Amino acid sequence: MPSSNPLPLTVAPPSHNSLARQGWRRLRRDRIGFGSLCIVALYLLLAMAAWSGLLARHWQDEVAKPFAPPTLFANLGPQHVELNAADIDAANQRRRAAAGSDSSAATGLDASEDPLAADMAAAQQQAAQYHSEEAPKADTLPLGADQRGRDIRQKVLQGTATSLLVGLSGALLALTIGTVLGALSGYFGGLLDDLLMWGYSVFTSVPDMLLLLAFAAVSGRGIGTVVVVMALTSWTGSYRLMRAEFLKHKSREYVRAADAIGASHGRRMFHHILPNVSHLLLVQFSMLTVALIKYEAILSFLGFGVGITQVSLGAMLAEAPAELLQGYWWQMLTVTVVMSVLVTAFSLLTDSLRDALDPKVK
Amino acid sequence: MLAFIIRRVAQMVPTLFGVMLLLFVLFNWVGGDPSYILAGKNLSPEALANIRHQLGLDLSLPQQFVIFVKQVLTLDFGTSWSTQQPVTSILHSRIGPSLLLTGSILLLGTVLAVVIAALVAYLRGSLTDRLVTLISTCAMSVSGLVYIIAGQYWLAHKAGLFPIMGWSDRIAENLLYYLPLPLLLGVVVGLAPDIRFYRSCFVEEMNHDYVRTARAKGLSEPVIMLKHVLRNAMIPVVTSLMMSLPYLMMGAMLLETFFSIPGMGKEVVMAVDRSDFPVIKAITIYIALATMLFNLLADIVYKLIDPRVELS
Amino acid sequence: TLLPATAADMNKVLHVAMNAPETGFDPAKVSDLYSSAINENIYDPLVSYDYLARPAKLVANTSTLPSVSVDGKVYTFHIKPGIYFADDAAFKGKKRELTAADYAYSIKRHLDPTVRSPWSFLVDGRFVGADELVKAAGKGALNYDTPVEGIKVVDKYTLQLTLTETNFNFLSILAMPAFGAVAREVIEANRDNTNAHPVGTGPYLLKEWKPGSKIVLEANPGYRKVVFDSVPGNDPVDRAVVKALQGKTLPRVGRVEVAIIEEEQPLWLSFLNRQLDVSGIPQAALQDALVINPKNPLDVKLADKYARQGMQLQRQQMPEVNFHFFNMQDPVVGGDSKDKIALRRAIAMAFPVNETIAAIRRGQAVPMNYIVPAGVAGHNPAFRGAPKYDPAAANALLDRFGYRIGEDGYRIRPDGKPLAVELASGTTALNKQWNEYWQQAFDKLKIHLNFKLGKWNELAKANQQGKLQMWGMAWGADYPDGENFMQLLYSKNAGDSNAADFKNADYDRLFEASLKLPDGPERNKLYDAMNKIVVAQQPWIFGDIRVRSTLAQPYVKGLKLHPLLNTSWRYLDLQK
Amino acid sequence: MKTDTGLESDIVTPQPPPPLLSVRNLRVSFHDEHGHCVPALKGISFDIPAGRTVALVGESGSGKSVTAMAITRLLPAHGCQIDAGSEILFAGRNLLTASRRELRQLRGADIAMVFQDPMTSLNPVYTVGEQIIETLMLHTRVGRKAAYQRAVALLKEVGLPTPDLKMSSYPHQLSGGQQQRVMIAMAIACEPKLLIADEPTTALDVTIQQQILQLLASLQKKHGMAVLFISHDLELVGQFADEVVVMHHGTIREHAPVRQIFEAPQDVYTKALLCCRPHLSRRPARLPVIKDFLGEASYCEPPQRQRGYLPDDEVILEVQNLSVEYHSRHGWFGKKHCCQAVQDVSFKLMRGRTLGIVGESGSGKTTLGMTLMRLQAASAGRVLFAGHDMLAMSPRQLGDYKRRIQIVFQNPYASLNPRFSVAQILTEPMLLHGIGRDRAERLQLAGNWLERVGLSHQALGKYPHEFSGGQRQRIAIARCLTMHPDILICDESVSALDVSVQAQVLNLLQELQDELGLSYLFISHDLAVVKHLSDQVLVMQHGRCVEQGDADTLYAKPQHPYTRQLLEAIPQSWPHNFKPQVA
Ligand SMILES: Nc1ncnc2c1ncn2[C@@H]1O[C@H](COP(=O)(O)OP(=O)(O)OP(=O)(O)O)[C@@H](O)[C@H]1O
Ligand SMILES: Nc1ncnc2c1ncn2[C@@H]1O[C@H](COP(=O)(O)OP(=O)(O)OP(=O)(O)O)[C@@H](O)[C@H]1O
Ligand SMILES: [Mg+2]
Ligand SMILES: [Mg+2]
Repeated sequence: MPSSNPLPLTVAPPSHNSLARQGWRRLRRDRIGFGSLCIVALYLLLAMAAWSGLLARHWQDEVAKPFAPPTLFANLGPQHVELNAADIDAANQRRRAAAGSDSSAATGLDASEDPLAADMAAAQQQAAQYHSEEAPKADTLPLGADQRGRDIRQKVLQGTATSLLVGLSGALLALTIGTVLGALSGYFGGLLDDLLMWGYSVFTSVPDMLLLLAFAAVSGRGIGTVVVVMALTSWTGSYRLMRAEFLKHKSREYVRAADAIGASHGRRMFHHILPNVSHLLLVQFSMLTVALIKYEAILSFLGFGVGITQVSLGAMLAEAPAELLQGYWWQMLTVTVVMSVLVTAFSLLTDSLRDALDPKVK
Repeated sequence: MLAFIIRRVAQMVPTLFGVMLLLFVLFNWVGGDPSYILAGKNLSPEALANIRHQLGLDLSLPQQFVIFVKQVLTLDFGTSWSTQQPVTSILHSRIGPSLLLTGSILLLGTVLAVVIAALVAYLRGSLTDRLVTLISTCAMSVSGLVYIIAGQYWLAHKAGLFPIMGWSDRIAENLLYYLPLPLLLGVVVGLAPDIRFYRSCFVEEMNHDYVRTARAKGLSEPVIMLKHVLRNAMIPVVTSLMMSLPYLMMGAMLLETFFSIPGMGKEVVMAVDRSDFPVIKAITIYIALATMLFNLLADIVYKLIDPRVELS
Repeated sequence: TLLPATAADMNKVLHVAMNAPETGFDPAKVSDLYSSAINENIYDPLVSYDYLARPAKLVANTSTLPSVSVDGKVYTFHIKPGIYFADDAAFKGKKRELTAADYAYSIKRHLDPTVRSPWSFLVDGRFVGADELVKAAGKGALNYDTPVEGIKVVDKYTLQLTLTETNFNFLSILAMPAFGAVAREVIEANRDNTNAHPVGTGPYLLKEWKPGSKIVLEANPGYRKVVFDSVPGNDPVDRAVVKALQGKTLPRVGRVEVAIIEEEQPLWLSFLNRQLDVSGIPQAALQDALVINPKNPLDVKLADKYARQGMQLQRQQMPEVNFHFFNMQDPVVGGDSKDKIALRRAIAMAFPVNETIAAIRRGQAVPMNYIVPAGVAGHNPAFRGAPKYDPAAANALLDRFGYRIGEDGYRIRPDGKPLAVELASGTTALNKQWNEYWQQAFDKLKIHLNFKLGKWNELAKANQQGKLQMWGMAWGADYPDGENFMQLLYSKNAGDSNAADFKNADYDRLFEASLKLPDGPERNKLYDAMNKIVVAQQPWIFGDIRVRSTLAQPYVKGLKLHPLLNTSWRYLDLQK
Repeated sequence: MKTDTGLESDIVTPQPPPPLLSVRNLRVSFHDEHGHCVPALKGISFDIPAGRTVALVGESGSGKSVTAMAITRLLPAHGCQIDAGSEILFAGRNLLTASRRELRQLRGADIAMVFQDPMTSLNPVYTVGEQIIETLMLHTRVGRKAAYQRAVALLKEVGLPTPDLKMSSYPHQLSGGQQQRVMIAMAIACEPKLLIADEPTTALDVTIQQQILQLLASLQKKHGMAVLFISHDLELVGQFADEVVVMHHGTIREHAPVRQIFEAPQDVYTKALLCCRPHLSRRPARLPVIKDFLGEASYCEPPQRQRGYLPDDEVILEVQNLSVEYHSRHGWFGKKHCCQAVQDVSFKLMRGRTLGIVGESGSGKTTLGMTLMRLQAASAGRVLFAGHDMLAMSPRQLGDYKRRIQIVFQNPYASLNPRFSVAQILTEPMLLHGIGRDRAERLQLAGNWLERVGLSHQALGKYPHEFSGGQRQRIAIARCLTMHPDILICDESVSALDVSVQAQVLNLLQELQDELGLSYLFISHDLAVVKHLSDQVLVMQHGRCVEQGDADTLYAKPQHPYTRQLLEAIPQSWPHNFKPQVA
């Protein structure tokens, strides 16, 4: 039998029929899964637009009256008269006038008593350059406004972007921690495994609530903290999963085969085994993302949310109890709908991914 | 079996030690200084120093840790720093409501979820199945917070079906009067994901060969489902149940807050808020112990369900 | 006995709520409002306030009003005989009469290092000879049996207190729930959990306590006969109270159930569903409950739907001030050079107090303009301490002092270093609302603002270590005297109640002078001068003073809000 | 269906018994993921007369199991379609149109089935007794007590020792053979008229295989039931069946009494099946494969090959007193377990020769192989590779030796990383050992090796799951070859393969040895295969080497009783095997 082949090899692209490819094809065929993927992708696109400032950059602008209702349901609001600063000021002036005091002075100090008197007077003169025209405020907005008259449309866009960012990066971090530790633990076993298992059981035994409060206390507030807190309290699930998987795979024949051809431990762990558990990781990732998006809502409610220059779905939801009590239902409804669609799509996508990537199901 | 239990209990010691270490580090690092709370309006350095002395906070860290170890060994955590109540009696009064609330949520939720999941798994592929799955998926995508807020607002206030909040000392009154709404909400929050998960467990079991064997014997579908599939599917169910126990605390905390239920979740938050270390210590240690015991229990339950499990 | 000795109807249960957890019921150990509210009903201070009189008026309680020596230093109290403590195991089945020694003991407990009373600052160094006693105790327990000149039990019913210096507020201090009488036997028998074991002579006793969740009080069957006796003013509420209570024995209601409800929604809904009888209106419900005149927000009516049910609305401006302070020792925001004052002033000018009153307080607050709030002796309604809201001028002012706008669009310090201010804050949803306004104010000034969020005690610690730059505070009157407020900026209280670390020699001098004067025009003049210093130096940004709205169900009788008493439970009656 | 051959008249069956089951024109098709219809059965017809055994043989995927499932109506509900024109008549009743209720009454009572894989077919959480009692109580309306007694009797009947104890055992507590017996006991519990046994012996050891077949035969005699016996092993069938149906790609190639199949097979495919398997009696230089028969030219057997070590052979690997222990401990406080997997084994392997290792399951064969690869630590002994002790080498020194000794694992699919393309699989070892200058060259080499093992280089871009078992095995071999090893350890390399594929792989191994001078350590439990390929054979039992010697000598005159026992268990029911005619 001739063993040499003088013809140049035409090697087909290696990925032409990989499992990922197959998974993708299966996913394409799964109508619900593909639909969910489109929705998730759309959300991601919007989020990306919001991160990059293409969309909803001015979400903090107060473009409408406080609690301006949604345009279509303007009559379904509680119809409270909203107060404003000018009226409050006027009322106070009147009250003081009635009390017989003079209200003309800027501070109630004589010029002689104020070290800044001259500067204050001069500043009044120079203030003109800083006066800005207030844009007229809208009475209604398509999705209504929040307490400060911010457009809920913009806010929810920005909020979705933040929540997605938090969810995705939190999941990524948790998964990374869980995977690395789980891989080490499951692959090497022995003392290292004992040690990591010990850490794991300690972590799972301490109530989440406490870890959460503790971590939040050290690391200040903001997106970074939320992500870290969430990752630190939710890596355990991935750890367990990955440990079991690596334990299972390390004695599989293909890993032994890799050993036989002289592959190092690291290569076996991350080059050989990791791709084989990657479908689980993907599923775990999307599950974690969903969980963390919901978790963020609870964190925000407990006061561990993002900072005030940021907004997340959870932060919006945290405003819901007070608003609902006053009859302002639109923010809560918007957030609930936006979040449900996202989470539902994500969960359905997870289901489909699970099926599509499972090598057993063909 | 007994040897197994003894061994597992022995293994708890290092874990418990780890929990203590973690807790101790956490508290001393981020726990906040309780003396500032106890000092009230009087923040003079002498007053603060005095309080720290009274609490034993001026001892060295190793000394404090030794005291902690002693407390854990005797399970006597002294008195709360903020309320001066014996910690034991605080926990005593908190544990009942917590157990009643989370226990009933767990029980009802699990039973409902298993029954519904088994049903839809049996009907898999049908319209009912797809509908239930879709509804569960949508339902689980709504934040638990929304359920609680909206449930209290509409069901209790607007519809007047339940009391707004409250708790009594009589179990019967709680069960019949105060518990139903928080229970309902708690179950609703947890039900949807459970149904989805359990359904997939059932469906997976139903693809196994032994189901085919059962059919070949001529068994009817309900018998196959209830006798053969259910027991096998219970294994992941038990795992998820045991795994969900610690998480329940967080969920229950919101319920406790909104329905004024004097449970553990609220106590933790309050204790952390007040840097009340004895209470934090006690609760954490008890929860850690409970978690470990539940894990042990889970293993024993596995053994009962699945004879293949080796208790080792 | 089969029949309760009290007039209280044991079948009447008053349901009320508090919106934060209490800590305990040892008057020498707790300082929070919520515990004090309960203690007020369990213990009897020597003197107390009249229910209806406004401004608040001290009246005899367990003792007669004291006779005071000419120099204002020696107070002699005559305890009324025949007042008994509620039964307790520590009394071994005997009736235990209230005596002068009990008050002496109760006051000394605030000095005891082992008790670590949060109120010790009110008594420290105040009584002749007490300092030596405290010193002798060191870190250990106080020897209560050592006679102290300043706290003298003259006879069974006579207590003589001798002050080291004249103090015109001393009687108001003694009216605080913290100075209610406890029995030594009880305290000693329950040394480890005095907080959980309150035994007093007051109208109620603690029946049940679930910390942070539920407190049940029951009428004290051994309570002395107290017949309602208060003179109505012009207020129609007064007349209604008198009509309901005149000649009746107090307390009226046999059982008070206090729920701790921290969330606004359950609190308000419970009230609406009549699970609560009396409740403050939570902020979120203000607009639902009240019809607020937008042109004059303090002019409110009860919303029709509730008025029709016969609910009663009562309102009262709180004896409190809400303000933000600067850390006066901070290198960026502190100091008394002009540019530093300008920075503080500009920040104060940029903060929209009126807007927050409109949006957050729903109009139910007035701007703060004087360190002493209305309703407290020494207040000057004519003084205008808050600079006018004028962010444009504030910007111009900053320009004038060299806070230039740098390349990134934010201001830098005159010396060219970057400028960023850190504001400490809590983490609640309400804190967040406030912070949004702060952000807005700083954005308008083009100054970087960072928030330092944390638990109260962490921030307090940081502040004491001088690590904070700005923080918001509220101070409620412990007693209705301006001194309680003016001391907040006294340099000797720096690091303690003087959270701003404000140290101004002129202010100190004036404050010390004011201590020697009773309330009156002369002292007011000093207060005005001190306020002017504060306005000029701007260690504080004046915030607002809340107007509290309380609702009661139609069947609740006898309710009138009191500025200093925390509760009016003993006066309430339910006529369902 | 009777085929009209001369042999037919030999059998004295004046009145053929009426068919109990007749399958008529059965067409079954599956929907693949694209929604296309893939036919699995293309219209097959056969009868099973009452009291007789019909065997269904054919290579893997030929549709045997589908036929069985179609008869019991246990085909999956989704994605499977039975043609409307098909008929399965059981005692005159068409099963394909029977209601669920009727089916339930038939299943277990009249038609019983023994499934291919007993471990997954028994419910793991119920005791064996419970599962048998369940069937009994369902169909025979006896009380629990009576059912229990009957179940014990059944277990005894199928030859389980201590049936009382076994009643309360769980499936996992039984060995594979015992589980299979339980399945059989369950199947015959209600004395069915038809027993369908789907590959009841594939997963089992030769010795147990024999026991099960004898059991089935005796049971059939006793209960007089008809049996549909499914297998891919013609020889096995020869021992047991009355008639044989040979299937290929969903069609029936031949249906004849067993004797005719063996003595005068008509169909080329049948002939091929009979020839592909190595035989103890012959050792052709190259085994015939099915293609040889299906092609135009008729097959002629190549000359026989001589085996055995020659005195001047060079020793390439010498193992001296090798022992391996497994230590295991459960948890931190658990007890230590020690398992002597290999004890004191010594042998020599010559260059260009094959050493076969046989022994029952668990005798330590795999462990031995792993230890030689240093995939498993030895507890004692020496492994001299070209004179150097491999066990004493540091990992650095080992590097090159590791390349020179390679292993082909038992399960070809499991040993190939499913996420790697063939190109990756083949180039990785070269990358690790610095063979080839760059990727292009390595790909070129990989392509060459693929062609060498009989695959086209198009396969480089594909993934393991896209290949058949035999092809995967070739890829695994190619991977080893890329490293130019001197020694190849083949651990049960052909056990999982179809007879025809098995022949292909064995041929390949032989060719490679001839060409490259490889030395093989050939591990298998299949004695015929070992004999075919080995020069020397080593017999292992309980981790010890019980006998060692030249292949022919050892097979002809086994010394150790264990070796004898092994050799006796080989199915030899049809001693006058069909021999391909020499053209
Ligand atoms: N559930 C199924 N879905 C799709 N195709 C199937 C299914 N079951 C069997 N097939 C196809 O039907 C054909 C026949 O399969 P069958 O299981 O009957 O083979 P077999 O002869 O029993 O093989 P083996 O010896 O491996 O058991 C195969 O091509 C297989 O791919
Ligand atoms: N990782 C392990 N830990 C502990 N014991 C093991 C391990 N692997 C194998 N054994 C034990 O070592 C002995 C030999 O096992 P080995 O796999 O070498 O047998 P084998 O002859 O290859 O069997 P088979 O024919 O079933 O493949 C068996 O008793 C087995 O139980
Ligand atoms: Mg088959
Ligand atoms: Mg093996």
